[in-house]
Amino acid sequence: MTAVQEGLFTEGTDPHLIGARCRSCGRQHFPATDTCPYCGADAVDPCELPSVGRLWAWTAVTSPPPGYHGTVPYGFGVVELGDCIRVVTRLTESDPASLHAGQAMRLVLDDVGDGADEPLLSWAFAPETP
Amino acid sequence: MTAVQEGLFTEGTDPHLIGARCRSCGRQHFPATDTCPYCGADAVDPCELPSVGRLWAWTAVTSPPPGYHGTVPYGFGVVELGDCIRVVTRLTESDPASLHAGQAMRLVLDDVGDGADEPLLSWAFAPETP
Amino acid sequence: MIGVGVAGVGIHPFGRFPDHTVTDLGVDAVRAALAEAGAATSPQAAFCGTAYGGVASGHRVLGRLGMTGMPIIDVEAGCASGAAALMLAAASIRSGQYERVLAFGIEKMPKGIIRSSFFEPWQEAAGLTATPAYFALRAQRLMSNSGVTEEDLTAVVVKNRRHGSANPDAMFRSEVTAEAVLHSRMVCAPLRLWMLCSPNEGAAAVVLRRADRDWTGVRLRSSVVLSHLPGPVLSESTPLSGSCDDAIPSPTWRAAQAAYGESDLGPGDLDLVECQDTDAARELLAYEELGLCEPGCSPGLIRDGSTAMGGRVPVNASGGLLSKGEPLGASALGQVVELVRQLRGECGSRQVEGARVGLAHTIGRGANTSVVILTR
Amino acid sequence: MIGVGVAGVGIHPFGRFPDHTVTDLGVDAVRAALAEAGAATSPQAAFCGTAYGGVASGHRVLGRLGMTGMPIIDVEAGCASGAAALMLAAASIRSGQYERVLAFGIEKMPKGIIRSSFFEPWQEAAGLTATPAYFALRAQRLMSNSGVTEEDLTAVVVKNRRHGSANPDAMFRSEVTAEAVLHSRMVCAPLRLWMLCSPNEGAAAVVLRRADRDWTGVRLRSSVVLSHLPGPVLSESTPLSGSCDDAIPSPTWRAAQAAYGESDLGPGDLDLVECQDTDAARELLAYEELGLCEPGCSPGLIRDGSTAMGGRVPVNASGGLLSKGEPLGASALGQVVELVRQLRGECGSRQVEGARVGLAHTIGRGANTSVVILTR
Ligand SMILES: [Zn+2]
Ligand SMILES: [Zn+2]
Repeated sequence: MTAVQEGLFTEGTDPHLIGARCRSCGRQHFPATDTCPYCGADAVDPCELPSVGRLWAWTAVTSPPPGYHGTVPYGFGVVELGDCIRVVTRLTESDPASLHAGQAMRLVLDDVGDGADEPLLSWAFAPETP
Repeated sequence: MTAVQEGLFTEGTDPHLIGARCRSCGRQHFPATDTCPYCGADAVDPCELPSVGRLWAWTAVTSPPPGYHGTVPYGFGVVELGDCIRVVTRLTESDPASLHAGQAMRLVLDDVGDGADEPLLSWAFAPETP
Repeated sequence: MIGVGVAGVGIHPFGRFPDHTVTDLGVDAVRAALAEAGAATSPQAAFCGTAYGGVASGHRVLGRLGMTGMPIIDVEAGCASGAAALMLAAASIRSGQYERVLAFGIEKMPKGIIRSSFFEPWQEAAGLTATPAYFALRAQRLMSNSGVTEEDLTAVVVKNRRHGSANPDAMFRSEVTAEAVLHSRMVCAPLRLWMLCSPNEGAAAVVLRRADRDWTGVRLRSSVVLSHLPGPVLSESTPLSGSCDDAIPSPTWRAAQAAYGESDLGPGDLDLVECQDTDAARELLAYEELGLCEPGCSPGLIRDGSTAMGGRVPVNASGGLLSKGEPLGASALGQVVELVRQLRGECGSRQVEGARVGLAHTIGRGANTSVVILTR
Repeated sequence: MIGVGVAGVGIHPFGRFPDHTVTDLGVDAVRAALAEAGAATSPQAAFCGTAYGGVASGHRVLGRLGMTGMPIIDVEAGCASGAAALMLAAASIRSGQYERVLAFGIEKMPKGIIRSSFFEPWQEAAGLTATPAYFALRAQRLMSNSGVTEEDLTAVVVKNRRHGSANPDAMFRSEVTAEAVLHSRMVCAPLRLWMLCSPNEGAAAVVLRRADRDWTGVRLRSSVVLSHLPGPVLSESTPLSGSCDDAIPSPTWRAAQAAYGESDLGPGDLDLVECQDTDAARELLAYEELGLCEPGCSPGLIRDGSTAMGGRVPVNASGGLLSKGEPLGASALGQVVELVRQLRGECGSRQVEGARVGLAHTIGRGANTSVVILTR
């Protein structure tokens, strides 16, 4: 298993996205960069984002965009994590009608590879099973 | 034999480059376009350029530039045709030391293909044999 | 304050032209604009907007016309590239630097699949670069915030295709029915194929000149280009995260406010608008961001016909991008060409009667938003 | 007349940085320039020069720094891209539109063989696109017109590499001997490998501000970008034909004349020059075009040491492109950063003593020529 990019998420049974929090303005961003995209400060600390959040917007992608070799259709949306960050994400649910606003969603890691080569690990959010 | 591009030269025993002469300012250009690159007029008449000229500048290309599949080294230079146009051209002579300023040069057509596929015809100038 | 007038406009129809280079398209549009402007308005500088034209795009066009020797600057601002060229051209006249300046935009999409250099390769591999999906998320938010329905999205397409059927420079010149739109393929819910515009090819050119009090032609009253503020997750800057603060103003709203301020005009003064309808929801969102209606009220304008031909403020009388297609670098100046012709009363069966004030809006990758206001 | 001052400069070293994106390089250079300028000089607009940076290059850099929300315009003018950004930034201050503007340039060559979008595919197939061959033809003409010898070409390389050995931001920081240059591989006669500069990667940034009479820092006195006149067959516009009229002025000559006129300065006032040494002959030609000597007299300046450190007018004290390499979009602003540091007296062992007036020159595809004059 290789990650689609280093430094995006922790692995294991309870994975987390790795963002960063600005020491100057306190705001969080993802993926972590070494400067704050809100205030430009260069003192930012990596932080794990909450692994559960609320669904804020969603759709499904029906044709593979260039450079993507995983399966289609796939769910795509925005999830709110905590009270101050919204993250763009694939969704494990690809039927928009099965999702609703504010729905609880949990981070999972899954394979976006072409099925032939070694699995390529990326993140998605899945409806939280009650 | 296919030409590297349509409309650049006439074929046959005495080939000529096909330029254009502006009806407005009288200047010639090559390759022929439908506007005059000197004055912008759109009334230009195709014309055959002289097939013999004088060498004005020359060098040799030792590594194939991207997209060129012919042989290297090859001669490269500028030839003056008549009294008002200088044309950039390959030269059949690839040893710069064998050429001299003002030398008489004659247009030839030769192959710039990769030797495997059908010949690809382009123009060059060769030292005029006395 | 030095005024800026439009001395001439030209356009190469938008569409697909496999036998012509991007330079060919540009030569056509520029020649037409120069012909309208007349020999006395020969430009002293040129700005060329293009996203995919490549190195020295502007020079290749002007070289064919014997018009080099002046400053020729290529500018890129995504779909707003042409507007950025116009903004720089206008600024150089307002500042007194030049009296006559050419702005043009050209585009021909590269062959094969376009992989935007905007994204990193890993973002592609992770499935995060499907452009229509971002449009769809924005559409969904608009539906939930403003009560936009699938019928409203469809009505935008039907309206713009009807308008476009009268525009000889558009790529699609046939009307469509609501039923046909609703039966077109679902690309990314709620957006169906016919609700999305197509990238294509074309060119547009505008010759600007210093306009003193006696100038009776069309005037460029404001020409604003702005980028986004950090925060909104569905901004066209496509960040992978954003804040939960919904009060951060959009770049379109900010650019419109700046343009209204510069021109001393407001949304109530507009006789027509050309806006960014890359998808049907994007047009409705523009109604709100440009102040054509209160926030949350865009469905009213499409339902009561306010933005259709004959309505209070026809939007996309040209047919919009949904009819014309979108040649990135040429798109914004194509809108300006339309407005100029409308303000001059040259638009025949798609003429907005008595049009005196027009606004053009684009938003593209960056994000770059442009708002241009023209008056007669 | 509003004056333009340099409030801050920053540079990312030029070289090859496989672990950094072009955005990373830009962030470094921009941060450094902003830090010098100080918080009170936060820019109101930004111009980003790049040839290969791709869509929204400037936004990607400024987005990382939370500096979007203003107009951000990407400009392309080949190797003069950074100078075009500077010219637009300066014009927007001179016109009173803004008081503080950022100009930066970034470049990272795409992986693999670069196929310039400047040429048509058939020109490639016909063997007409070998860039060093055009340089070689121009070099040969200069040799025959001005009596430049192979030793003179070699001397330019030896001089610039010696200068560059003192520049921590250069890619090549070792001196070379004339013998080694003369034994390097013949690329296109008369040009050998070490006589040609290498395309590479880097970034440079300049914060400009309105400078009233009390401004004591470096001033930008002129910033000209011009394209070529039709005719010369060996112009950097690389036409396939040209006229036999040798009297048509080159764009460098015209840009220099315009810059001298704007600044009320002449070649005799210059304390140092950074010029386009994409190949060794190009530097010698610049001596003539910039008026450092009479036409035909360039060999004299290299032979008598006039343009070496300690001479009358040191040229390429930074080491030039022959030492630094050439990151297209960043190249011209890299020259400006060097001049600013020289005029401030910050250059340590490569300091040109008492430098008060400097000129930077680039010429790139288009052709675009830039001439920038700075004073202290
Ligand atoms: Zn911060
Ligand atoms: Zn002519």
